[in-house]
This record gives sequence, C-alpha cells and structure tokens, in this order.
Amino acid sequence: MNTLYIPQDSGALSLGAEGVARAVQSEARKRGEELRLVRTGSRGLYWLEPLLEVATPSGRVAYGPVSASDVPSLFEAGVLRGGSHALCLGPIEELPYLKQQERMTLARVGITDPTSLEDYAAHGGFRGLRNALGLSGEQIIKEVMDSGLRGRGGAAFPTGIKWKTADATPSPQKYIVCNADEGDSGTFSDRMIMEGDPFVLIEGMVIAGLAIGATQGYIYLRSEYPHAYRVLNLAIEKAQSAGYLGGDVLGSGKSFHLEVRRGAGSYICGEETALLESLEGKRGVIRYRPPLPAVSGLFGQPTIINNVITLASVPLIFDRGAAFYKNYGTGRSRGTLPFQLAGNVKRGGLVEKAFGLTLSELLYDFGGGSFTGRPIRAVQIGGPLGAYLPEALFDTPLDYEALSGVQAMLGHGGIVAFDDTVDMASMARFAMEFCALESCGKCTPCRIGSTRGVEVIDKILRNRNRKGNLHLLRDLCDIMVSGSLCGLGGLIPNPVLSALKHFPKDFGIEETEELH
Amino acid sequence: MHAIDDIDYGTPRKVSDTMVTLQVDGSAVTVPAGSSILYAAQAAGRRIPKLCATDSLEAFGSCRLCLVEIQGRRGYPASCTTPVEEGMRVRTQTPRLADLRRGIMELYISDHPLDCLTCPANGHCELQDMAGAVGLREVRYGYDGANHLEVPKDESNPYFTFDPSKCIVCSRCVRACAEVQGTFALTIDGRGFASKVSPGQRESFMDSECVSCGACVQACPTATLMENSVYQMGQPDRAVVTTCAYCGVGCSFKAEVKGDQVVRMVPNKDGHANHGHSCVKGRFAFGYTTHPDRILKPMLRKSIDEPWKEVSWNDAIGYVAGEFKRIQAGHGSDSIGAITSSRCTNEETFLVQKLVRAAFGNNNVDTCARVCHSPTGYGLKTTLGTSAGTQAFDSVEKAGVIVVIGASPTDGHPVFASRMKRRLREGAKLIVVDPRAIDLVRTPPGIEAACHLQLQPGTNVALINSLAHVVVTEGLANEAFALERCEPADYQKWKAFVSQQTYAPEQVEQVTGVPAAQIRQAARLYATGGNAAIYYGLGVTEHSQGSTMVIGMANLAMVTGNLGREGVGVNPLRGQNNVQGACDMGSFPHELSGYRHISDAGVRGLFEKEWNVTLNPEPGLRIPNMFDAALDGSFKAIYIQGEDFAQSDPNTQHVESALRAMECVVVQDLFLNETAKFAHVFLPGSTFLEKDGTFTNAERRIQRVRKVMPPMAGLADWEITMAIANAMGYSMHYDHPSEIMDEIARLTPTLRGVSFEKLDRLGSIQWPCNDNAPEGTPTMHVGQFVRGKGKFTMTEYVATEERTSRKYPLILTTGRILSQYNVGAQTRRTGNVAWHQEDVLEIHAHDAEQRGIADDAKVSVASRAGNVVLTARISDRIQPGVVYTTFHHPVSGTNVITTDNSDWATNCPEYKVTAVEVSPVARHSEWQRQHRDFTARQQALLKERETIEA
Amino acid sequence: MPIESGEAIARIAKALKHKPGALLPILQEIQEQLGHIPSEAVPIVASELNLTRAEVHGVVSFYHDFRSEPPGRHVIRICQAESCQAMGSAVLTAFAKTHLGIDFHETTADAAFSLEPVYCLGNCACSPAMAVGKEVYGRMTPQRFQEVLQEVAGKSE
Amino acid sequence: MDVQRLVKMANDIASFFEAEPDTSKGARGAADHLKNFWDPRMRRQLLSYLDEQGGAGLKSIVLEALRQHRLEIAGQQPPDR
Repeated sequence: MNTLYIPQDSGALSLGAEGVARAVQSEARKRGEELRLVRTGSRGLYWLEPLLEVATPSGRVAYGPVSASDVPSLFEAGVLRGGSHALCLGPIEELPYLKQQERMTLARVGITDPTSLEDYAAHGGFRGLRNALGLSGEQIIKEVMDSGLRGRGGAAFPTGIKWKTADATPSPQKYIVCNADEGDSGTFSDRMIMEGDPFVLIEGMVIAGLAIGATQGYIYLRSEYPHAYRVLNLAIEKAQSAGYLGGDVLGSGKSFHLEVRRGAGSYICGEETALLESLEGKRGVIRYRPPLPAVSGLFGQPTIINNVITLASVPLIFDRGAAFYKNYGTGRSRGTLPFQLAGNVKRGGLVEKAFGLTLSELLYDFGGGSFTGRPIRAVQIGGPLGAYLPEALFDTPLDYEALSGVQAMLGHGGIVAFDDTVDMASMARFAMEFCALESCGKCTPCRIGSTRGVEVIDKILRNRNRKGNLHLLRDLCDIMVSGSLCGLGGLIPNPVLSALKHFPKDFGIEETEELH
Repeated sequence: MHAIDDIDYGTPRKVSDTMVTLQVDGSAVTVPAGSSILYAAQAAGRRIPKLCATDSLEAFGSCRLCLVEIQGRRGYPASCTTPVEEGMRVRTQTPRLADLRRGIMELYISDHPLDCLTCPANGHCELQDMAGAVGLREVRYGYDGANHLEVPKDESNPYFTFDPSKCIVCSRCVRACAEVQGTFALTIDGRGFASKVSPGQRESFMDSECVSCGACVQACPTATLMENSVYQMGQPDRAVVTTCAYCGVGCSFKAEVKGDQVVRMVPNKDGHANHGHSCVKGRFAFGYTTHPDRILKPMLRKSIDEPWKEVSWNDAIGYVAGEFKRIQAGHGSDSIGAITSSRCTNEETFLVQKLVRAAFGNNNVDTCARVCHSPTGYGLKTTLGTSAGTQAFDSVEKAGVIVVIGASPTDGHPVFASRMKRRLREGAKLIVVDPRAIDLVRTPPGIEAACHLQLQPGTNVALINSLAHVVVTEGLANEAFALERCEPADYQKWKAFVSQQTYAPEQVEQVTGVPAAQIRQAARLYATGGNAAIYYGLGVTEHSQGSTMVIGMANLAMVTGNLGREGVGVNPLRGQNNVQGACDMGSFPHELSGYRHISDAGVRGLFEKEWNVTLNPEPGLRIPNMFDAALDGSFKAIYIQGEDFAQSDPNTQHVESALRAMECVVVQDLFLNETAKFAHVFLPGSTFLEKDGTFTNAERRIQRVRKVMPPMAGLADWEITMAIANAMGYSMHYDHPSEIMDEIARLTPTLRGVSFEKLDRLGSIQWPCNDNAPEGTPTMHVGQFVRGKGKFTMTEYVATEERTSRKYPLILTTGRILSQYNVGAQTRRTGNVAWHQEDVLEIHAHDAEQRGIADDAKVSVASRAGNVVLTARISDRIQPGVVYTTFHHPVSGTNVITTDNSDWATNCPEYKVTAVEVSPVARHSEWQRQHRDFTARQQALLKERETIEA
Repeated sequence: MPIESGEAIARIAKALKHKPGALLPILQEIQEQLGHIPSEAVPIVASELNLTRAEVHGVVSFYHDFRSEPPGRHVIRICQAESCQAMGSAVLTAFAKTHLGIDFHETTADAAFSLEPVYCLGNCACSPAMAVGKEVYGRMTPQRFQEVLQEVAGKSE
Repeated sequence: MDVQRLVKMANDIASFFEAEPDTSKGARGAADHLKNFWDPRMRRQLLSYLDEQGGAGLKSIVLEALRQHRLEIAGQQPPDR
C-alpha cells in the first residue's frame, strides 16, 4: 500500500492542506487506489506548503505547493509512485533548504505522525528518557550542564544551572513548567514542535522532572495555538496510557503528571514570572526577583521553567550524550538553534542550524531574498523586543555574543525581513504601541513610558519640536532600559533605538543633523 | 496617608538571628538578614526616594524610584526588592540615579493633576515629596497626552473619597486590603496604561466587598484615597498616641489633631495589639465625641415625669451625695450601689469601686462584665488560677490550629480577625463552633474551616465534653503535661467523667445536632494539629452554663498540653475596650483589684490601711441582684458610670421596673441613653479623647489613653467620682490619673510594676508586671499555672430551662456586626449607620417559608418574656430552627424578649438562647410603641429643660 | 443573563475548581460555552472558588481574550505583528474594516462578524495571517479575505 | 427578693456540683459558692426559706449545703478552707 504524507501543521492548514488531504482521499476512492495517508507536522518549508510527500523505495518524494485542484492531475501523473509532475520537487531530503540544515531538535518534525508513539519510538524517541531513568538527579543535571544547553526562549540562561538551583531547594512539591507562550512575531518553532513532535517535549519534561524530583508539569500554551492544544492533549493521553507519564513512569516508581494550560491573550505571560502568576489563576503581572522561580516558583514551590525548544532539546542530549550536542555551535553558544525566517522573504520557514551562520546566509541562501523581489532593507531579530538591523550588518554571525556586539539579541531565533518600502519610524512607533498594549501595568517606566513613547514619536513625526522630542525619546528609552521591572519595558527600546540609529532619515533626520 | 510623624522604612522589619552588615553610601549598617536594602538605608538615615514601598506592606517593586547601584552588579536594582547581603556596597545617590529617578517622576507627573495647592494632601503627599526630592523641574511630555484626569470621584463611602484622577497605580491600597486587612476587596482593573484601582467589579466602594477598615486610605501615598475629614479640615498639625475605646482588641492610635479638633485617627504602627491596623469603628467612627446629642451640663429632676433642670456641677454633686446619704440613713447602708463601666479607664473604674467600698461602706459594685465575660473570670480562675486570657494576640502567628467558639471575630474583633485570617492563609487549620456560619467559616480568598460544628444554641458543654471524650478515649491526651502540670487526682476523676458513654460523639450528636464524625474530626485535629489555640466570645459565656463551658475549654487545653507557650491557650475575645481592666480593678462585688476575695482579711487590711476605712467583708449585690433588690424595696439608689443596661441587659421590662422602683438613679454618660431616661440625675461624662488614663485589652495589655482635648462638660469621669466621694464625706484627692494608677500598683501584686512613666517608655505592658516580670507577661502559665497545679474540673452538661415548645418553636440567638458597637450609642451617631440602619432578624428560608415570611417583611418575634417587631432577612448562615439578630438599636428592643435565665456561677445572662416564635405582622409591638412614646416624652422633657447660662 | 447561563457557569466552575489555579480554565470554559464572560458570572465563579469578586474581576479584565459582551458568530482576528506588517497586513486590515463596515473590537450589525486585532498567530512564514474562530489562514490578500468570508458564512448556514 | 428566684439560682449552682460523685464534696462546693458570691441578705433569705418553708423546691445538694454549712453561709463563721 502506498503511503502519502500531508502536514496537519497549522501553517500548512492555513494554506489549504486540509482541502488537499480531502481531495487526495476522494480521488483515491474514485480511482480505487488504496493508500495510507499520514498527517505529519510541517517540514518547515512553508513556501512549498501544502506539501505532499509520497514514500518511494528511494525515499520520500515531495510535491508542492499543492492545491486541492492539483490533485486529479497529480494522480494522473502517478503521484503514488513518485511520478513526475510540474509540482514534483524530487526527493525531499535532497532539497538544499533541508539538506543544508542540522535538524536535531526538530529532527522528526514533518516526518512522523505526531501522535503515534510507535512512529516516535521508531525514530529514536524515548531513548533519552530510558537513559535518564538510569541516572540520578544529580547525574542528569550534570549531563545538561555539560551539554552547554542555554535557554532557547530568549534569555539564553544556562539550563543546567537553573535545574541545579531548583534541585538544591528542598521542597515536597516541585514543578516543571514549559513556557509555550511563543508570542514573538516571526517565531513558530515551538508551535512546529508541539504540533509536529509533541512527544519530544513530553519526554524532555519527564527528564526534567526526574532531574529535580518534580512530579507535576504544566505546559503553558498561548491561546492562539488551538491546533497545538489539541495535539498536545492527544499526545499526553497516549503517553499516559503507555506509561511514559503518570504515577509510575516506565515502571521506575517515579511519577510525573502533565497538563496543558492555555493563556488568555497576553504577551507578557511569556515572561516567566508573569506566566507563573497566570498559571496560578491570577493577573499575569510580573513578580520581582529574587526569589528566582527555581527557588520559589509556581505556588511558591521550586520550579523549572523552560521554553519548548529547550525542553525538546533535552531528549537528544540523553540519547546521544552531552558531548555530541556540545559539538555543535560556537563559543558559548552550543548546539543548534531553530531559526525562523519570516516576513518579507521568498522562502520563509524553519532553518535549524548550529549557531554561527550569518544573517545573510539565512536571508539569501535559505530565504532567497525578499518575497516582493525588492531589496531587503531591515531585519528584526528576536521578536518585537529585538533590534532592527540594516543591510550593513547582515554579515553578523548568529550567536548570542556576536549579536549582543551589535546591540541586538537572538531571542527565540525569529527573523523578520522587511523590504525597502518599510517606514522604520512607524516600526519604532509600533514597538512602543505594542509595549503599551501588552504592558502588565506594574512598573512605571513601562506602564506610562510606553504610552508616552508613542506620543513622543508621533510628535517627532509631526515635526513638533523634533530635536527636543528626539532627546526626550532617548531619555525615555534610557529610563525604560534601566528602570523597568522586566524585559518588556527593558527591551522595547531595542527596536526603537536601533531604528533611530540605523534609519534616521525615516524620522526626518538629515544625515548631517546632530543627533545628540 | 500614613501618620504625620511616622518614619516609613519602606519594607517590613524582618526578624532573624543572623545580622548582616553592608555599606550604604560608605556607612556600615547592620540589619537582620532578609531585610531589604531600602530598609537598611532608611535605618541608616538615608532617604531613598520611593512610592510603592511602605513598611506596612511587603515589597512590590513597581515604582522604580528606589533604584540603587550595587558594586559588582549590573544595572540598577530596586532597593525595596533586593535583600541585603554581607559586605554589599550600595550607593543610593549618584548623578545617574538622579537622572533615572527624575525621568520616572516626569512620567508620573505627566498623568497627574497639577492642583497641589487645592489638593487635600497638600503638604503631606508622598508624590509631592518625591517630586521635590528628585528635583523635578519640568515635564517635557506636556499634559496633552493620554491621562486619567477626567475619571470621576467615588464619594460613596461616608468617611473617605476615592479620586482616581490622582492615582499613581502603586497598588498600595490593593495590597493593604489584601495583606493588612485580608479582605481583597480591591483589584487593579485592566492592564498597562489603563490599569486602575477597582473596588469589586469596577463599582463603588460601598457596593464592593470593602469593609471600610481604612487600610487603603492609610496606605495611599497621594490624595487618591483620603479621609473626608482632611478634605474638610485640612492637614492635622500634631499627633497624640492613644488607645481605641471600642472593642477589646485595644488598637493603638495616633489621634491627629488641629488645636483641640481631631482631624483623623491613624492606627499606630508601633501599637502592640494592632501593629498599625484598625477597623471602621476605631479609625472613622469618632464623630460621636462631638455629636450635638451630647449633654454637657449636669441635670436633675425629682421624678422621671418632670422636665430636667440644668444645674452647676457643685449642685449636682451635692444633690447626689445628699440623696445617697438620705437613702442610706433611711434604708441602711446596703441600699445603694454603683456600676463601673468597661468603657471607662482603669483609673476611673478603680475609683468607682473605691467609692462604693470606702464611701458607701458596702460592696454593691458591679460592672458590665457581669453580662458578658464574668464566666471567663470564674472559669479560668477555677482551672488555671487567674481570670484572664492566656496569650498575646501575636501568639496566633504560631498557632497550627485555631478554634473559634461562639465568636465572630470579623464582626466583633476585626483587627485581630485580620491577623487570624493571615495565619489561616498561611496554612493554620480552623475549627469553628457556632450555631451560625460566621464569616470565617468560609471567607474569600481561600479560608475555609476544616470543621464547622454547627451546634444547637445552648449545647456548648455537651460538645466540649464530647471533644474531651474523643481526646481521652482515643489516646490523644498529652498525659505527660496533664500529670506534671495539673492536680493528678482531679485529672483522673475528670478523665473518668468525660469518658462516660454519655459524652461519646454518637450520643452527643443527639443533643447538639453535630454529626459524631465531625466531633471526632475536630477533636483529633485539635489534639494533633500542632499548637492549638482557642478563641472564644460571648457565645461561650452568655449561657446558663457559661462558666461551665469556660472550664470545659480550659480542661481541653490542659489535657492536650495547649497552654503555657506561644501559639496555644484559651483566649476570651473581650467585647468592650476595658472589660479586662474593669474586672482587674475590683469591680465585682466579691473581689478587690487583682481578683482577691473581699473576705480575705489580709487583702482587706492592705486596702483598709491605704484607704483609711474598714471594709465590709461580705460580697455585695451583682447587677441582676440589684434589680431584684430594687423591686423588693431594699435597694434604692444607684450610680451608673457609662453603662446602658436598660438596653443592654436582658428582660428589658424587668430592668425598667427596677429602675422605676429606685429613688435616685444617677447616670453618668455622654448621651441621654435608655437608662438615663429613668434617671434623676444626669452627670455628663467624658469621652476617651477628653482624659488621661489606661485601658487593658483582651490580652491583658495595659495601654495609655491620652487627653486630646479638654472634657467638654468640664470634668473627666474620674473627677466626678472623686467629687461624689468628697461630697459624701470620704476624702479622695488625685491631681492626675497617674496617681490613681500608682495606688492601684501599690495595692495589686499583679500590677505592682505598672506606672504611667513605664507605659510611656514601653508603649504597653501586659500584666502580671512586677518584680518577677518587670516588663510584663505576654504568655501566662509558662512552666506552671498561676494557681500552681492546673485543676481539671468536671463539667456536667445541664440543658437550659429555656426550651422550645409548640408555642415557641425557634431558638433566638444574638450577636453583633462589624459597623455597630454594643448598644450603638456611639456608632449610631456616626457615619456607620450607612451600613446598618436597623437590627434585622436572620431566618432560614425553610422557617420563613413555613410561616409565610418574605425577605424584608416585618415580623413579630415573641418569647416568654415579651415581643418585638423586626425586619426579616432570609439567610443561609443559620440552620432551620434558629433565628439570629443584633441589639444595636434601642427601638428593636432585642432584650425585651431575652429572659432572666443566667449562668449558674456568675448570673451572666443567657442572651444566646431564647425560645421564640416568629410571625408576620404589620406594625411594631406593644412594647415598641410604648418605648417610642416614652422616648418621645423623655426627649421632650430634655428639650424643655431649664437651662443655665454657660 | 438567562438563568440557564448562571447554571452553566456554576456547573463549569464546580467541574473545574479542583484544579490548582483553576480560575483561568474556568473562565476559558465559560467563554467557550457562552461566547463571553458576563459580569454576572463573576460572583458565581468567585463564590465557587472562594475568591472575592474583585480578584476574579481583576483577572477577567487583565486578559485580552476575555470579553464581557457576546461576539458575532465569527470572530475574525487579523495579525498586526511585525512579520505580517512586512507582508501588507495594513492593507488587508484596511480592506477588512471597509468590507465589514466595522472597526476593531466591533461586531457587524447582523452579528455575523466581529473584528479583532491579534499579535502573532505563529504563522509568520505565511504572512499576512488571520484567523476565523480557531482556523488560521495564511498569505492573505483582500481577494482571499472575501473568499474566506464566503466560505465560513456558507459553512455556518 | 423573690425567693423563687433565689431557689432557681441555688438550684442552678447545685446542678454544677452534682457532677461530683461525693455528695458531701458537692455540697461543700455549693456552700462555698453561695458564701463567695452571694450578698448576705440573699443567703439569709434562702436560709429563712429553708427554716420557714422547709426549702421546698431546693435540690438536695442545696439543702445539704445549707444544713451542713449553715453558719458560714449565714456569715457567722469564716469558711474552713
């Protein structure tokens, strides 16, 4: 029987994958062809979605982007045997976009049936967990330390140290919390994991639980991801029935329970302390630190809170060893990062690579330049709190340290490209507006400053006391950076100041004009 | 706004065995570990600008003004949320910090009205202070941006105004409501720039869950939440530390004054009973002190049907002395007596009993504790050896199990209730024993009693015996404690007694209506849940077995070893401010100060020598005995200081007859109260603001009352008593109440070490205070009981004679509510009437349905003693078969229906059990109509009084 | 609020209140079933969870998702975040507003559509994106917007 | 005073001391209580009620207390504590 693969990833669905799947089924019925249709995650080659793959003796052959109306002609062309067609892309693994990647964390996404335990196991799943079950908590933590893994949510804090702190704080109840509040524009790797390979996240969380003796885990998922919610719940149910979760994980006598909780539309709840408040059923306002969540987190108990990709990287470390993982990357940025190419690019999608490739490699070699065909003028890296970089800086290598050298940050690895029609002053204004919209309202610099920021930029744009207001804007950004309670107010000046620095003309500043 | 003379340390004082030394701006400071940098800096006299931090609340970290630089750390940590570390080097003032702070203030002021000159906080505003401190000179944002300046005021609360246009969203009010008061009535609505303080669901304060404790007003750094009195009068200019004259918690206050006018009352952060908190009564309800109803001239009349005649103090005192002497000459020296007041100071109370014993030559002196906590005195003295609660309020913070019996702390003792709630939220378990679901049974957020033993009124003793039965028969007793600390023979006898099958929960269930399983669960929890503390109120004492129940609770505490350390004990919640003190002062007819029996010749000798008289060795009449004797014709005159038993005592018609039967009723009070309507002489008393003295609260804490203004009628109460004594030919001379306290100390071993000087120095003293305990005794019975060995005493349950019948099928029980106080003479003359305009009858839906009673309908409540008409309120707080009301309004005549039954030992009335029937009616009862006419007549007689020139 | 709604709210609260931090799941379920969280729901939820009304109100008013008024039959959310801006979400948004005749946070007179902004649907490689109910749509154009509307309107009839 | 009130009060006191299995101890307790807390005129009235009406309605323990400890209750002899 022939096996076809069509993604159920919400990106693919947003482009009509469901219609394609239905058309395939009905066409096959019509033609009396028997086939097995597997719904997978997405390969992350979104410009080719909906992507249809067919298993052939020489591997999977891909077709895309497919629309429902293409299906009869695909069958006509013998799609089930990898027949040639205008949409045929050849063996999928040979596509340079994929071939040039180092798929580690997202190794199975797009390949397996996300909710099939058998498929997961057949592709190396649960080997890490089995290995970890043979280790003590201390050994597990040491392994994570040795791997050099740093938090992939944006702050890049060494994961092992966080785990160690939670381990060192005595308490009868500890928690593992997965931060799945992926709110940055330009990022979707968490979603791809949760929709495309949820077991790897579950496995990572169980290992984290074993490390510190936590028996309860929560995945705090943003409400904008309904498909991920469905897939995760299904996967948890299956993992539970098969004994990977529950009161006796794989007969080890250790227990780990896992529940998905949804957010309710609040960017700030991606900040870990606000997330904890929200998980406790409260207003998602920031808690001050110390105490760290690892000491006093969810319900006041020691809590490991890690991003999806961080936790999903853990099983591999225990499958292949810390040394293997550490072998990737550069400097203090070890392992791989799933970069996400978005905005105005021809070939948007997911590129998992070891740290160190340059921005221009990503934008042009992978991304193929802008979607509109116009020059790429600016790139925002690291979400709404990330800096805007001009073309002059596109050769910057993508690692934590190099980016901080150009007053930028890698964040969650999202990269949003803009062509030369972009007005960078309006992007700066948007940054402040976004901050005003999402501020929790606790600290003054963010609560009042973001609103004033919008107003001051408006005045600059209307050329009202431009010089004075530019000065005021810088002062305001300074206060927000140095005075804000959390990263929202503290980092929102990044896009504002970088836009001002690199694109002064958009603010009506002539190059000759004195800026300070 | 905090008190005008307070230093704010920014974050709460931490207690730690470890001290940490750090450098603040180059100076070494040593503070307890866990302190914030802000605290350390303030302690070192460095003022770090701050707005969201205040030392009554945990750090919050929102205003970002208190940023500092720490050597070796990146950025600018907030000093309020950063704990001190050994060797830390902190700079609080640098040009960079100045820029940041100025920038933050610039943001604040860009959304704040510029009306400082007309703002009620002008001159005492933290925002204004900070603008000055950081040197804010301009607001470059202008004032045309988004703002909240148009948000309207909420003036719904009678005492304070909420002006959101001035709000800086520091959340101090929200946090105070949660952390200090524990009510959580406030929240922040919305988020970001739109964040605003919201009572309840974006509603007015009065419609919200707010209990008007004022913690938010005190916490507010601006004029957003401000006392209306400050709006009207402006800022006060001085503060006088004094003690609240409402309940037995004894909150310390700063009366903030302008001239001799009180602008506002601010709870004292250094108050040892209240630690800076207060309730709606203490903080706001002081307006009665200057209410126009106050009578400020002495008055006389021959008969209560005559108009009053104002007279001079001399004439009034002379008349009283003359009448008393005349009556004694005609009817014997025992024919007169006096009542001391738990409202008055210790010194005043002491003088009244001295007047009776030394000048009247008898022991006919009693106090209103007779009708509330006299069983406490009897019960605790019998078992433990002294007539007082065993703990300090602070002790509750160490309790693992809190038992509340027959009390509703959130109504009666709200400031202590807040402490209790905090402890419960920290995880202590709660057992409630009450026929009614008091607030604590389930209080948001999160408080839920582990057990609510909802017993039939009048069955306390059966229940307490059953709890003891479970402890003893299930092997949960602390035998080591009981055998070592108590009389062993009595213990064995008592064990056998409670082990009887009669007291097995399964039997007691039949009597109390409490399921056996619940009794067992509660007993196990009490015995095994760590430190267990009992707090009780009048639901224990005001029964025919009130004293027995107090003994029963002491037995239970002894058998589980829950005495003699922090976190445990048996603690009466005293109703009035000075119940404890009035009792301590020898106000009972059988006892001299310090609970020493009048028959003890040695004790008498001390007093006889000091007072230069011979004392009568036999006990005198108690209040109900006085009434009986008056009706009998052997008791003819009474001097009543600050009590209103025509409203407060049971069986009103009996009391009224007794008053009418007397020849000379002298009432010394603030208002023409119910009792004064039967008086022949009215002597205008003074409020707590008008005199010096001391009050003793429920935890034996003696605190100073300080004169804020001169007595409006010219004399303080102690001066009046002194004048009567002198006029009767017994010489008394004191220049100041401190001299009275000196005499008390000389005569009373437990108070030997107390003086005004020491009180001023220490703030307060918990007795015993003597050579053994020069600074007082927070916890009693440490190591051994006051009586030596604890005495287990058998407590047979005897059902009250007040039974339900076909005619009177319901049980009425009474209590009080938060906003009103006792007979309401004070609170009814304040804005507190906004919360409680009348007493209502709470009735279960089932009973209401059966009788065709709708919510808000007028109903007759009839007992064997009388009947009154009240408004019905259908409620699920009580069980079917029980109805409940309060007694704050005279027109309700709640005590018309209560009976003559009383505690066997002390004659404390059985207020809590009255068999009644409730039925719908259209108009007031006969008594109420008579009362209305009588009141109208007495008001007319007052109005028609002959006046004298001032 | 109809009585059945009150009962449904109480039922939801009772069913979920055992969860630690149950308030959000309860509010979400109420909104799921009723389409919004009426203010009358607040005291019911507060009482079940033993919270104050203020606490519950504070939470309801904090989160963008919770609405106190019922929405139209279809809630259209158009992404306003950077990636979609880079791909013309402003044009799409302007078109949608004109086409529907409403602004953000409004509902069409026939109660068919409510229009809301959203900040990232995680579909940034297919910008501009929007969602109708739980379904996400990528590479949106005014043309495709009309088609999607017809499609969902057709489905619901 | 109304002697029936005194009878009731005395009986109430008796009810408490009835728990004592040794009735003479119980009577002692009741007698002490009367002596310590009652005004002498009440005590004397109760004694005359005993003398003149035989103490009808009084519980046995009260009767025993009045009889056994008469002088003390009458205030003519200090209690033998």
